[in-house]
Amino acid sequence: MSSAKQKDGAATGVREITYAEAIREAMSEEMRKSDDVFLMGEDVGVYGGAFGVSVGMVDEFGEDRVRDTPISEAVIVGAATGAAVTGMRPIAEIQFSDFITIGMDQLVNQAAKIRYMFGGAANVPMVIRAPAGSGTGAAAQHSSSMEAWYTHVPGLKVVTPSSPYDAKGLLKSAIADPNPVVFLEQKLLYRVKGPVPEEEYTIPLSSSEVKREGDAVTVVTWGRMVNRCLEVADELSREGIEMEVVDPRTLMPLDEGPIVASAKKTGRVLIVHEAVQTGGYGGEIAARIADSEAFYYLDAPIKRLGALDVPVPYNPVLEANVVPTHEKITAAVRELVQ
Amino acid sequence: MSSAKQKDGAATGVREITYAEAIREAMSEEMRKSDDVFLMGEDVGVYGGAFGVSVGMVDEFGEDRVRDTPISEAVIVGAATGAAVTGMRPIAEIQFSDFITIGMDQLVNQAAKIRYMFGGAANVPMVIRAPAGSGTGAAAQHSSSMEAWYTHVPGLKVVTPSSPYDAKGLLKSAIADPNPVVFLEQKLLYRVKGPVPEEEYTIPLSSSEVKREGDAVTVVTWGRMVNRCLEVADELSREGIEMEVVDPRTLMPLDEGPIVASAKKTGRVLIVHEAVQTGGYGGEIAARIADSEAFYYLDAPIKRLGALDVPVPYNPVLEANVVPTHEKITAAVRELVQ
Amino acid sequence: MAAKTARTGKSSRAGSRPSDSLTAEQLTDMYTKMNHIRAFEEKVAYFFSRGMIHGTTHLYIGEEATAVGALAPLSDKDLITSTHRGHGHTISKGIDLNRMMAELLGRSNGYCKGKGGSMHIADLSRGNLGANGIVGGGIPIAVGAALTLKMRKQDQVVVSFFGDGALNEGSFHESVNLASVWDLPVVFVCEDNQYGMSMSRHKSINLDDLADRAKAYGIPGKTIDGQNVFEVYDAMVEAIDQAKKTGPVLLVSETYRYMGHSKSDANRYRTKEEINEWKKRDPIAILRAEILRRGTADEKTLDGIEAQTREDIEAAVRFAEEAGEPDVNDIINDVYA
Amino acid sequence: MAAKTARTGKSSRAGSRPSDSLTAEQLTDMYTKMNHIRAFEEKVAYFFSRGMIHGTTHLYIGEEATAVGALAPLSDKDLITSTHRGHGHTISKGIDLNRMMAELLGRSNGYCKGKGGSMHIADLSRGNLGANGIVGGGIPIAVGAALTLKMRKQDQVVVSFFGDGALNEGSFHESVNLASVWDLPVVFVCEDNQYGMSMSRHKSINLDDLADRAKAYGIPGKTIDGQNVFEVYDAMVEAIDQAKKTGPVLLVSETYRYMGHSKSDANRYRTKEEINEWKKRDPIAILRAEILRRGTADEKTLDGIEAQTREDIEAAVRFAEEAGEPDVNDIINDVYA
Ligand SMILES: Cc1ncc(C[n+]2csc(CCOP(=O)(O)OP(=O)(O)O)c2C)c(N)n1
Ligand SMILES: Cc1ncc(C[n+]2csc(CCOP(=O)(O)OP(=O)(O)O)c2C)c(N)n1
Ligand SMILES: [Mg+2]
Ligand SMILES: [Mg+2]
Repeated sequence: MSSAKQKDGAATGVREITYAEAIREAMSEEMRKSDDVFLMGEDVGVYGGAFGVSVGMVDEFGEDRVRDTPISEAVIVGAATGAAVTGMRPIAEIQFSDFITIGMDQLVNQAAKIRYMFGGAANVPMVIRAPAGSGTGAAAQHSSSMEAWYTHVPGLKVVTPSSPYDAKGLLKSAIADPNPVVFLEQKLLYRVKGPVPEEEYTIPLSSSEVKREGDAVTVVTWGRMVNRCLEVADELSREGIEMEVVDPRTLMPLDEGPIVASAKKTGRVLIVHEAVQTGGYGGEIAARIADSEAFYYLDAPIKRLGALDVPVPYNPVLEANVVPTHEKITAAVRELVQ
Repeated sequence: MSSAKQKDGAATGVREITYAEAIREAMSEEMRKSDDVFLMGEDVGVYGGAFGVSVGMVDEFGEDRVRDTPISEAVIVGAATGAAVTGMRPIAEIQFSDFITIGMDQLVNQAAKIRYMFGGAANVPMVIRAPAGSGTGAAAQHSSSMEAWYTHVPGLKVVTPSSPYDAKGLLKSAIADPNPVVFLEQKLLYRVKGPVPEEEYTIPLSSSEVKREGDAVTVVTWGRMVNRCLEVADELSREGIEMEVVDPRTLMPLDEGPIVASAKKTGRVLIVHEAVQTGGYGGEIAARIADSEAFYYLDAPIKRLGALDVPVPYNPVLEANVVPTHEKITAAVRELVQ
Repeated sequence: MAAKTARTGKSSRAGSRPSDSLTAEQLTDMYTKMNHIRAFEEKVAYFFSRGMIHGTTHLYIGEEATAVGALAPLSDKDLITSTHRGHGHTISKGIDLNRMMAELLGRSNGYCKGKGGSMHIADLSRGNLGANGIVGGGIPIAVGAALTLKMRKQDQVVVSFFGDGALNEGSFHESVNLASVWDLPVVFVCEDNQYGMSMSRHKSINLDDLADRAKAYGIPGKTIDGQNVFEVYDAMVEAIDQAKKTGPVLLVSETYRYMGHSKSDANRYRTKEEINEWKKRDPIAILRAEILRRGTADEKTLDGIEAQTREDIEAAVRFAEEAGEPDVNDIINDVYA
Repeated sequence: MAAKTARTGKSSRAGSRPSDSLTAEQLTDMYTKMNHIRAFEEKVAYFFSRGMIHGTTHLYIGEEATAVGALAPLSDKDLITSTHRGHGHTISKGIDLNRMMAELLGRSNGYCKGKGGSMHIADLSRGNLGANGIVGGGIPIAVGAALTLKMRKQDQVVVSFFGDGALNEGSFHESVNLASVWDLPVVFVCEDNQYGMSMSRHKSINLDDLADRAKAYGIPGKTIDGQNVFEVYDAMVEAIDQAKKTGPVLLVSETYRYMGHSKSDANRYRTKEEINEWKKRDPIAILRAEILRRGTADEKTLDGIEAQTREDIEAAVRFAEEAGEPDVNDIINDVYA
């Protein structure tokens, strides 16, 4: 729980910055350290990225290292791959994670597999950054959460930070990692602030974190749903129900230990994610628990709460009710601990 | 178990044809019935398809209805979508299922979502046929099993037939279905024969089938692994271990009933699939069981056996050992029933 | 500068052009549609500035002549695919403005029952196969629709709209190539509004004349002045004829968006001068001047039309506002047919 | 017929050409490489016909002049991306034939430790970024490699090979466009062997001259006789120079594959006559004739080279066969670095 301490930063005088700023800092710091690191993507330069994540970076690093690309996702991913194989450390931004589909072949059949196909003779140190999730009213083609897909592709690493602190520390590790990393950012977190120390730090990939301790139920969750679950936890705590909230932070490779340990401790598990429930990564987590020593400690069925099995609708009320709501999470926890 | 009876067809005089022939018959019969149905894809015409599935069809139906396309997977999927929305019933073949990645945006962001985005005002009756699986020595970019991806996309249906009988009956239903269906064929089954009646029949999508009854353990499996599990079952039966083998046949929407019922009955569950284990559809099945009434009947952790978490290697020995082998399945069942 | 190139135009002015014989009624209809588009967009811009519409939107103001000129020669049975910047195409193709506004406001009586919003409005009954949130996403669909027409031997055409930025997507390439080798009746209309979001088309494409893209597919390509609805109309009449007879055509319509790319755009990538320069050739003003020159309507009539279009939009807002929010229980419907 | 077009060639014959000053040693090296490719392929074909190699393979026989002519002007530090039909490129770029053969035979001492096979051989130490099982899959990677060269200001070039069929993939389009707007040092070499699997390039592309594809990107494009190694060489010397100075170039090399597309090909889509017509202009025979004409080597020397290449291949087979199968426990290695 090292960074849980950090979360109290505000109290201990650590400055607070937004999730978007944390990401920008991570990129800028790594770009200052090494000329091999650069950013490319649609409108990342003078526009500053669709969500303003890279605002100002082109002023510091120039157009050569903060490269605006044409609207061509396949070659964005593929060129990043080629640059990585030849020794650079590209960060490629895909403007919305929905559009990774256009670069899917390059990501899945090239970047992820090159090392293995070549018998270990190549490295592909690249990061694909892309904003995921609904809640912006942009409807079905701009709102999906497809992290489960990438976890099913050996060779990729998959990171889903839920706080500014995690975003910065994990992105720095992702940039340093010699493998292709899919770094899924949360649109709705971009403007959320949190404590981030000024000093250099990194968070190792594949390090699940217990965001909150509790004994009544284990809630495994990531991305935007972490804060929502923590809010529910605060509320239910007043009734004496203490939720333990575990955030894997990196879905692939998964640091399973803290999840299984927590399930063993509480005997009750709820998995919450923003992605559509069917075929989601919640299934993987449930299956891992159901095939772990925690199985013998379970006092109730393992529950999942993902989005309804529909594309994301436009109307704000419908959109808000597609994903796990505060109410649904609360109800699911209550049901589990009964 | 209606078709289990059919499986004894050889004894009762039903003719035997291959899985590839069964698929060809399904397409040809539906094309004879309606001018709206047509086939398009790379080399589906005079070449007869990379695996010979459509051999001879161009002679019967002509180049207009058995359309060779350029090597352009995005527009193959997209043109099928456009044809479907305007009233045709295209069957688009993607030469290897790995290449669906190139048409991923058209499949996932267009075909699957159109109906919902338009508030129900459009239908997209199309079938994407594609061969999946390893075992042909074609290595990492021609051998993957990505069915889990498509189950995570609301709007798509996902079919994975394991026998000639199922392939024909399910494909006819897929062609008749008003929704986009991803029909994943098994390369290694193409030449395998099985009984297929001459008379017209269909198998409803979303109808799991108990391929073999037993009481010791429930094995949920699909595609190429079904026959392998049935072989293991025959062998273990001699030792008095009776495996129940359930094949969902359609992964999305899933007919969950027979799976849960079986798990409840046996109390022990093994899920076997050819796809990589992490992020595979086995997680979904495990999670559904772990959150069903069967949970209370489980006598052992739910086991999954998928491929090792690696791209498919070239060498035949390595390749054969990536997927669940006869030996590994046997060992997993033994461990479960102990 | 592109504005200058566009100004000179490229189509031959000699001889009589199809647009010379547009009837008074047709001219009035075109004027009405361009004003409907502008009024609709201004209303939407207003709603956004007040935070009254959810999500984002991409306004077409300044580009009206392309949609109206391109679609005026079409029959009701002809088909279109549109883009994220689709209001103009949608209104030009004919639409129920009430249900369109209701969709933007996310109402249950909207075209998509509130599920689609600005980027997913479609009206299959009028041959509009839909806007699209994916740049280049509608192009393959247009090709598939044209395949239906060809296989069914229907004497219709598909018009596929997309932007200059979309010219760089693989979907454009695969689609035009397929339409070309299969001789499909598609007119590909590239709306070159000079930018793909913040990127100048001069930086995203290494061509002076974007219509040169057509040369890669052995099809005709032509660049036209997209601010002049007559030039668009004439090019389109010819293109539709060609598309039906010999297969696809690429038209590049030189135009400009007055507003930011979407609601969050600081316009850092272009100058005020450039925007003002383009505004001097406003497409509605150009049409209005020509109508007056031809004398098919007078100032008063045209003012009346303009006022009426604004009133139509207000009525659409009232229609939308009278309807309720969609029922939360409707979320799960419409996934499968 | 394409064979005829290719026969006349398109490059100017006037004046002195770079290939005129190829040294005896260079000519011998080219002859050796072409024979290595052919001998390698014939051996592989033999193994396949006997079921001794796993999987499938795509033979380059008949197309040798393209790989050898295109790569002869390169330095060791220059880079390439290759295709499913990659043996020719791989051998031309310089490779350890032993480890290459071992890879095809799936041995632990193969280039990829038996994990890659024919479609995934790479040798980064020699600038070969790999064959590719995805049609068009290597093109974006080539562009990325060229970006590295440009960002690091390295005076090198990337050559990206792909087939006529790959011209129809979106990846080709996006890649050439990006290389063009970023002025990247890439030579795109399209090996037009007349077919993409069973589809004639005349059916898949509506162009007489495939080099016209270049016109869509504002870059130079040129079609050359791919059976004549000198013509390929000369075009390539010029293209490399251009690529380094001004950015990408497209070369289309007209050639022909003698064998079926892959191991399972009934050749239903072409005639024996066509195949025989092309065989009359065998690239190895053309090079041999020119060497003899120039007198840089005599018949006996050339026969000796040919015999030696066959022997080298036999030695490679022995090298491979001496090694064991990979260890099953090695399956799980090499996923992550
Ligand atoms: C595949 C894809 N990539 C990126 C985006 C984000 N985006 C939306 S519109 C746009 C610019 C499109 O430019 P252009 O095609 O010229 O159309 P315009 O907006 O100028 O009308 C971008 C980058 C998207 N929606 N889809
Ligand atoms: C994306 C993709 N689509 C289809 C295939 C199957 N396939 C392999 S080679 C080939 C033909 C390629 O034609 P071309 O590019 O002309 O190369 P050639 O084989 O003629 O050398 C096809 C269709 C593939 N490997 N990858
Ligand atoms: Mg634009
Ligand atoms: Mg070819």
